[in-house]
Amino acid sequence: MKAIRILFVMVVLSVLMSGCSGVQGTANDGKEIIQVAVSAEVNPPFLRNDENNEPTGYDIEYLKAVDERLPQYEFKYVWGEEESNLIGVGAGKFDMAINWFFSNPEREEKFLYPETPYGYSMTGLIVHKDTNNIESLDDMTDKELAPVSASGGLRSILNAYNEQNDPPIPLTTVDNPSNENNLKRVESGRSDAVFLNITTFEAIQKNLQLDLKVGGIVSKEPVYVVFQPDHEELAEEINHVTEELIEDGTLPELAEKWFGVNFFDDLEDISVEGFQYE
Amino acid sequence: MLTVSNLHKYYGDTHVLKGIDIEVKQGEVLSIVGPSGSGKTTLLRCMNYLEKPSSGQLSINKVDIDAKHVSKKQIHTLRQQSSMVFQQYNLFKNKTALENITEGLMIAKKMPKSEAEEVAESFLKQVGLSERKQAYPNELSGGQQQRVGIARAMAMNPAVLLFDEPTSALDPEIVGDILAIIKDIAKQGMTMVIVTHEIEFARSVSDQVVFMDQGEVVEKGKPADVLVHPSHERTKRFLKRIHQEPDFII
Amino acid sequence: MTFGLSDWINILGQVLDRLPLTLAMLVVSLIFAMLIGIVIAFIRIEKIPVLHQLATVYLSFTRSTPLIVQLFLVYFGIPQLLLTFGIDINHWSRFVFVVITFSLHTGAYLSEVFRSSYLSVGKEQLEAAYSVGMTYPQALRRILIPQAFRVALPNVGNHTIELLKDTALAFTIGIIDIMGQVKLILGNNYGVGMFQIYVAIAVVYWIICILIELVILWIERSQRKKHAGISN
Amino acid sequence: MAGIDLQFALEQVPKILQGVPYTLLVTIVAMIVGLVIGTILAFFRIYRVPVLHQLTVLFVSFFRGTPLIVQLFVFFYGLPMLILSLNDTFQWGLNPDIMSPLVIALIAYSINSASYLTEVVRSAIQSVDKGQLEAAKAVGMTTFQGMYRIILPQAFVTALPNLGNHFIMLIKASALAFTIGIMDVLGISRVIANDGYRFLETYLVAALIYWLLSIIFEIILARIEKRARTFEGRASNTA
Repeated sequence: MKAIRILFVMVVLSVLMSGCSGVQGTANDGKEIIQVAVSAEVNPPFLRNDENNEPTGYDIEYLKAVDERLPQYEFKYVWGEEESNLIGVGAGKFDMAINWFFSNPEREEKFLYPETPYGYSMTGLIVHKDTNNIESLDDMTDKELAPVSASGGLRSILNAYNEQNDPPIPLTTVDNPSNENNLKRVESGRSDAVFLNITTFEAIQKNLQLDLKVGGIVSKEPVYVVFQPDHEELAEEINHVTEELIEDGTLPELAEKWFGVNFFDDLEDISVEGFQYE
Repeated sequence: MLTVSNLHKYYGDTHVLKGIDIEVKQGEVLSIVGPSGSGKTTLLRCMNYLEKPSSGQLSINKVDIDAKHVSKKQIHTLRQQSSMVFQQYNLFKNKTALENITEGLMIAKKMPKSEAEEVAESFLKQVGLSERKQAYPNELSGGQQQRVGIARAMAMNPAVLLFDEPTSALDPEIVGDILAIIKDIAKQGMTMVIVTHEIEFARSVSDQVVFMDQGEVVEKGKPADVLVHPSHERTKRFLKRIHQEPDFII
Repeated sequence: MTFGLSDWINILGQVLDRLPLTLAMLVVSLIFAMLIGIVIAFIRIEKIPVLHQLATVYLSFTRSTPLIVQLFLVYFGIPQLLLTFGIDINHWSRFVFVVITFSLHTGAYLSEVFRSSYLSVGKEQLEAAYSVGMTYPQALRRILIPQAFRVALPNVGNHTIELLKDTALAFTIGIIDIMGQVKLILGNNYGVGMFQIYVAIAVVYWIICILIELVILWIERSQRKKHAGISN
Repeated sequence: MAGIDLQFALEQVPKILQGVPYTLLVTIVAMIVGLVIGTILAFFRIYRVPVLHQLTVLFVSFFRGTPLIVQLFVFFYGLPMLILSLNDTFQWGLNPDIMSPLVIALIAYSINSASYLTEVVRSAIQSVDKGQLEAAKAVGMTTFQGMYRIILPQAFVTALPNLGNHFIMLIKASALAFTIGIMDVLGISRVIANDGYRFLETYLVAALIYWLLSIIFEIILARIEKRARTFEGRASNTA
């Protein structure tokens, strides 16, 4: 009798565990499917969702251009929050992830980065119109910086700065800080500066017209796609295509379209002072 | 009709039934009396296999069971030979008075619903509760609940009816009514085993009385012998105490 | 930036478009959670060796660790574990993974609800069922479960509401439920109007929760008469 | 499982443990303040105080029916907005940042916790036999004295298992405090993880710490419950 009970439990469990059949790793036309994790913390113009909740933006148009030139692959886009996506790439659930990922030595240890960045992100300190004494992170050690997220590229720059410099910048951490709220804090004098991507600031500024300006550019970060460590071939192929896309003007055109500036050409024009990664 | 032979029951190390032998003939009424803790309720519950005897043989209506090796099916068949009236009534709380009776008829006896209801109504009538048949247990008084309990047990048409102190949870003024109903059933020739504290009732209703103490049958025989002229010292002490009790209460 | 009425209607429309998905997660997870709850309660009541100990560890872990950790373990951990046995479930729909996580989580709580409500019915009811000749399965179906159901109902309602709120976590792995849609809208707005939008989504959850409470109340009322005595 | 760097995980344990005081602070404050508010609200409901009774029902329903994370955000962004608008209306000069994220978290958790505890306290008080209060009055106590000296101590024992469950729930729920910047166990885990994208390792460490905390408190609660129940034990022995 007990055996029957245990059997019953096993059957129920196995029914639970099975559920639905798996999707094949290859599509019908023989193309290999590449699972691309797309960050659900959207940040236009790099990434946003369209009215059907499909991802779009510079990131996606770049990947679509890559996909066109690699007929052996078919990219499939999967939403997920950034932390979850990175765990997923590490665990082998996704082949790659995109979300303007910055590079640093610790991360390169865990993930595979291609050589060529697919774009750049300028980070800067946004200050009140009348503030003239904040130009770099060094000016922030005795000032109040608006809350920053615990994860993401901006946080990494700040963490690295604080590790290498004394005194450190005092940080307040918030999950998904509201950019609007942060900028209004600076406008009303509750904080001295916001550490933000310049493109994000400019897009918000178009809507809100706050009494703010860019106090100083902190860094110009190359942004990358990250791969599972054992996907060297895929990374190599995509790296190659990315170079082509930059050379033949496809990516500069996209940058112009989404950002209004070709950050590939203008690289030398932008003063890259202040803190930088080794 | 019903025989118990050499029945033992242990709770862990405690020996609560020490080799009980009892025989009840067709149509006979057996009362079991004794001080509380003597094991009489346990013995009754063993007859219905609500308690599992540790060893011994049980036989009701030609269904024989040896406690040492017994299957679930045997237990089920044995249970169907008897029906129990509980001290705390134990009506199904989610069923009406009528449903409490039809439930066993439909489920265990596979009787069609209409027929079961007919049977149930006739038994409810017998215990004088026809007008409350749609009431749920919580809407009935203790006496009314016990009447349903008796009707439910009788409706199963068992070979033996078992009563477990059927009046000890009732208000004194109700006790007489319930005892009268039980007496009525006895007159119809039903085989019954009754565990009771009501000595006077046991004397008048029984064909046979068993006096138990400390897990043993001390004395058994005709009510007039056991309850009026007991031969054993323990029985005498018990009866004396019972008769004195009213002085204490008042 | 302030929103006009049409903006609000537009935002609400987008969010409500995702409501069926939230409700689907809720209902499917709840059904499986009940099955798990019944099985685990059974194992614990019957004290089935080995499974009983496993169930205790499972209950302790599920009830003491944050749900997000459990979601990650199911979404990333289990597929990797199975991969070592050569079973690839990585391509299953994410919906399946959240349903597994939520079912296991809520199932742990429900098993305790079921166990205690079963035990609350009392041995006497089972004995009464035996005495009228029923078998255990018959007693279970006709007498014990209907009574336990009534005792369990309010707690099942509470856990359903907790589950509803937990479904908001599904967006972590990219399922765009009502909460996810809110986050996407905010992302596209650069966080503009965060406070107002969060108040609005709170009201949406609140309304669903009140509807759940009404359903529970309705079931309770329809059962009340039969069972009023159980509380005595 | 492949891909998990156990050594890294182990190295992070001391760092992540530094979040335990914050986790406990949020949990314990929310428990105590929530219990005080919950008891007051429970009396509004038991005595059906007009207006306050209905408001309590509304309060409980809202805070139990909406996700905690939404409540945290509403408090985090809403309280400064409230102060700013008060400043505008009354020409006050209050500092909208007077409340640190920690204070806001404590307020939000206490109020959320109160909504759950209102029901726990109410049902516990109502489970105490009515005759107990009548007996207290019969020996000359006022209603308040009877409540305080007789009813509440008995209700506390009835409520203990639910209070314990709620406490364990709060330990886990406190992990969300991170969303508004509290460096609790989960918060520290995420910050550490970010530099090398090692979320799985730190989350596992965090999960084990939460589990351990819960087990410790379950043991403590079992002891308290055993002690609180002594009067029941003696009562049944003498019966």
